[in-house]
Amino acid sequence: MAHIPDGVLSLPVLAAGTLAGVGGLALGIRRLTDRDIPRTALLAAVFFIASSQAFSLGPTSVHLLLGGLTGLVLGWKAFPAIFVGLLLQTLLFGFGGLTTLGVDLVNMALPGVLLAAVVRPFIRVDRPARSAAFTGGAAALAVVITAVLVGVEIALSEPAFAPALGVMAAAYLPLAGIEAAVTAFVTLYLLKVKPEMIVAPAVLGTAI
Amino acid sequence: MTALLDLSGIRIRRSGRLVLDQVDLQLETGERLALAGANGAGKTTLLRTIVGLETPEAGEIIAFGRHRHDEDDFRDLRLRVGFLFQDSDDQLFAPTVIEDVAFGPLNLGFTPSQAIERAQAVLTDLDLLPLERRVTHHLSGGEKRLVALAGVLAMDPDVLLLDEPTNALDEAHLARLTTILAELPVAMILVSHDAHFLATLSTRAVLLENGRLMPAVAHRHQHRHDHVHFHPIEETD
Amino acid sequence: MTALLDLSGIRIRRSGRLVLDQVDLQLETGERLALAGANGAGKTTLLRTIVGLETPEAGEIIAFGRHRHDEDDFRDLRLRVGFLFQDSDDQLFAPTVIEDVAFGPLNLGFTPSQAIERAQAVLTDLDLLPLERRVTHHLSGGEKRLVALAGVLAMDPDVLLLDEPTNALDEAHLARLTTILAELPVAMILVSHDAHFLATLSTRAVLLENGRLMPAVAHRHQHRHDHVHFHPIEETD
Amino acid sequence: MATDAADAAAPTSRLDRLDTRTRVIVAVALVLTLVSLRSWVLLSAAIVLGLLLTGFAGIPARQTLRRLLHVEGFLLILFVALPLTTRLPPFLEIGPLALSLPGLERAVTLALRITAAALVVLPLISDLTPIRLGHALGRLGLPPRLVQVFLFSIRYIELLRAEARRLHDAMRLRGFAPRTNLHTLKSYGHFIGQLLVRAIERAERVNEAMRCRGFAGRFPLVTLERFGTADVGVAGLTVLLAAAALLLDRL
Ligand SMILES: Nc1ncnc2c1ncn2[C@@H]1O[C@H](COP(=O)(O)OP(=O)(O)OP(=O)(O)O)[C@@H](O)[C@H]1O
Ligand SMILES: Nc1ncnc2c1ncn2[C@@H]1O[C@H](COP(=O)(O)OP(=O)(O)OP(=O)(O)O)[C@@H](O)[C@H]1O
Ligand SMILES: [Mg+2]
Ligand SMILES: [Mg+2]
Repeated sequence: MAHIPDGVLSLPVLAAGTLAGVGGLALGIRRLTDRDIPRTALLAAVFFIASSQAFSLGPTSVHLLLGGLTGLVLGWKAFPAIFVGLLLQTLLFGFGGLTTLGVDLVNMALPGVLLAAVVRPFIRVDRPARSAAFTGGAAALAVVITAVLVGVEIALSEPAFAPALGVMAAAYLPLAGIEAAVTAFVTLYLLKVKPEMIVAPAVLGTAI
Repeated sequence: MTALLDLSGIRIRRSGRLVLDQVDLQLETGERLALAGANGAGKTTLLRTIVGLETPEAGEIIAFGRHRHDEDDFRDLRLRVGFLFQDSDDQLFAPTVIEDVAFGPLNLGFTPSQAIERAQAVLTDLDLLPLERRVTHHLSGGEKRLVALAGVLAMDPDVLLLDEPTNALDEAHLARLTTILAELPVAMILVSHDAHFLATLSTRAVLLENGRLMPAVAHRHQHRHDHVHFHPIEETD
Repeated sequence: MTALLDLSGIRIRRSGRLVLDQVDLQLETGERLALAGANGAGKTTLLRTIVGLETPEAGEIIAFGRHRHDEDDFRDLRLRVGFLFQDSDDQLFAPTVIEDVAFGPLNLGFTPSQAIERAQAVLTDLDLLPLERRVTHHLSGGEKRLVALAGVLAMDPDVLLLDEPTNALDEAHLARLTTILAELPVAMILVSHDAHFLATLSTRAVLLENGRLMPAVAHRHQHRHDHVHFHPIEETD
Repeated sequence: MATDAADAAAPTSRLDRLDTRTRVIVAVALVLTLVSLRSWVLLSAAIVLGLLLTGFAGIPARQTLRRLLHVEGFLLILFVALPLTTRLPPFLEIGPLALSLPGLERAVTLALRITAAALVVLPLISDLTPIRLGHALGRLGLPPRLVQVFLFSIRYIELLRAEARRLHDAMRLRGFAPRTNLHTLKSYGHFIGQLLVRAIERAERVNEAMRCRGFAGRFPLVTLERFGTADVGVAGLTVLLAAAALLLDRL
């Protein structure tokens, strides 16, 4: 549901979103070295596969967004990764639109990147439970913010929709819970097996 | 006494090519069956079929006296048949050794503390207790192989399917594995390209060729042969 | 005549542990060097260092008469040094066998049709032409191994680094590989846990132990030993 | 040799004669035009045009339908909620619910617009293979690193799926069956974590293997595509269509 199709958003919203998306992409690409390419491409693939595998939740079906996790592992490089994932989804599944790519990118990448930056200093190898609580919380909050962004963009394009959006946002809450649990367990796993994937280098240095 | 496993008329196609054709196979209690065959003969495919990971076009699988057709039947079967994969990396997925070995018992319905106890018992048997807290991902190739075996044994299977258990093992690990397997009172099917390993352990042999399974014997040429070790030059006599 | 490869004082740390310490290694033209060592001794790590996939903490690498420091140096080196990975799944990535084998020649600047021709020639040499159109990730373990080797040989390297080339190979393929390697006029480093294979092919041996490399000899125990084959029962005398 | 399993399986469309860049740009231009239209007549005309284009490109009806269903799914929630809850003057009141006429009107406009956009975009890009699109993106001037990420991720998707399949097999073989308990959640956490770690390491090793065979870090972006007369024609036509539609809409 987080993918907005072509034709919903108004031109000013599209323009603003695209601009922000391009900005994020530029920041991400600037940080992308040759060595980062496999990892970034792989998370793009993870993002793509996660979103193509819907699982049923009560009467509806949802799929993981993984914005928080992607942001944790990649930082600003989450922008190029998610951009590629979105492009593939549009191409292969027809999820989302072509003109809305920039907007969708901001919706899904920005919350994760910012929240990951906030919680990253608190992730420590020697405090796994606390770290998992932080990342899980960040992942859940990222989903909620994504939902809010989608809602605001639609409301700005078509004010008549504004009241309907509360209903939509509520639909995201269960997903936020699932993402929190999954991200927390993945954090526990990575802290044991490959902490350098999510721990800031400085923190890692002091913890080991 | 009926056979533990009884496959008849199995035919399997993989991406269009007929890999197994009219394969019959029985495994009796206490048997250690060597499954020989060239690369690509279909040995892995046959093991996968037994646990229901491949669906035959034709044929019957009877295990522990029951016909096995659908996923439910095989789910039950897998609780009694342990499968060691050709690649251990595919098999280990919990972060630490003890968690990985306890995974099977947890699925069998053990409580967490019972599962840990069971896992520790198996690790002790295999002399692997020192690895208990290690991260599975950082083990060497040989250690991974043995831990994967522990994970399979922790489920206390009635039948073991071992797909090239000796791959990538150094000589010390190989000797250790051979001893462990020789002492296990469990029926097993052994796949390996190490004919010597097979001949040492197996009580019966079959050969897979052109999609057909036939009885085989280990044919031994008694002749002079070197047994080779590498020693640092200093140590050499 | 200088050595093709000349490593001196190499020290490597992996996830904090010192894996190689003060390692010196020379490889001369025409040599086939056996690199022995237990699981986890650091054999793979040493090969990876030669082609610049690991960065040593200390030490010098000279290859083909030139110092090799940065990625550019090693890019050039890799065009002349063929590396067969321990795990073929890491090495095969093109969708079909022929495309995979032609990948190296294309990177060497061959035109597509020349590259295909070269790939076919190598596949023919290895008796693998029937696999030409097959999808690489649908091959059996042993088939993957041979195709990966074809991909390396297609680049016509001056030095071959073979990390456990015999893994998962059946007896026929093993014999074939031994013959092919024996006939190749290329210097090579051979890693394998099959001491017999190493002793048959190598002209010199080194042993890796406790992070140190030392000269070694194949120590042969002359004693009676069985050579085991599996035959269908019908064919047996 | 830029072929790929995905490429080989791709159906050929009659739009193949066009440069991929033209197709992408025309699609974007047409959608942007549609977003600016308000007239139901023009939007309906666009739907007809989209249907014609879909037919011309030879896209199977089932695929079209599936695509539309997905897009309309998005609309459904809005559609149900919108006319009921909007604060515009009511049209019909049923108990606490007030159905509003302008709300309904806007919903219809939006439905037409989304449908038209989907139908126009579908024939233009849906049959492009990822590899082709990657090459077109490179030629459109996207940063080379981004194009590399795109091309690599196409390769990794299959790799990742295979790893996931093997891991899942391994879990099933040890008697795992999903239930609603902590063990299940934890196992899934381990599954995803292991998949990530394994896949990242695998991806790095694959990349190393490629470098060992002389790969210099760049896929050669060879293509036989040219910006030809057909492209000029289509581009011109698009501009005319868009201008005419925008003009008529303002009348
Ligand atoms: N995933 C797959 N999809 C399609 N075909 C496959 C797949 N895996 C294997 N095959 C084919 O099935 C046949 C049997 O393969 P299998 O892996 O069972 O052989 P094997 O006897 O185990 O060989 P090896 O000793 O090399 O491991 C081979 O021809 C192989 O190419
Ligand atoms: N990716 C890695 N990250 C961190 N440590 C590693 C990694 N790979 C291997 N090691 C460690 O480096 C050491 C040497 O490993 P290496 O793979 O070189 O051994 P090897 O001699 O090739 O063993 P084998 O015969 O089992 O293949 C081992 O202790 C291993 O645990
Ligand atoms: Mg096999
Ligand atoms: Mg090794």
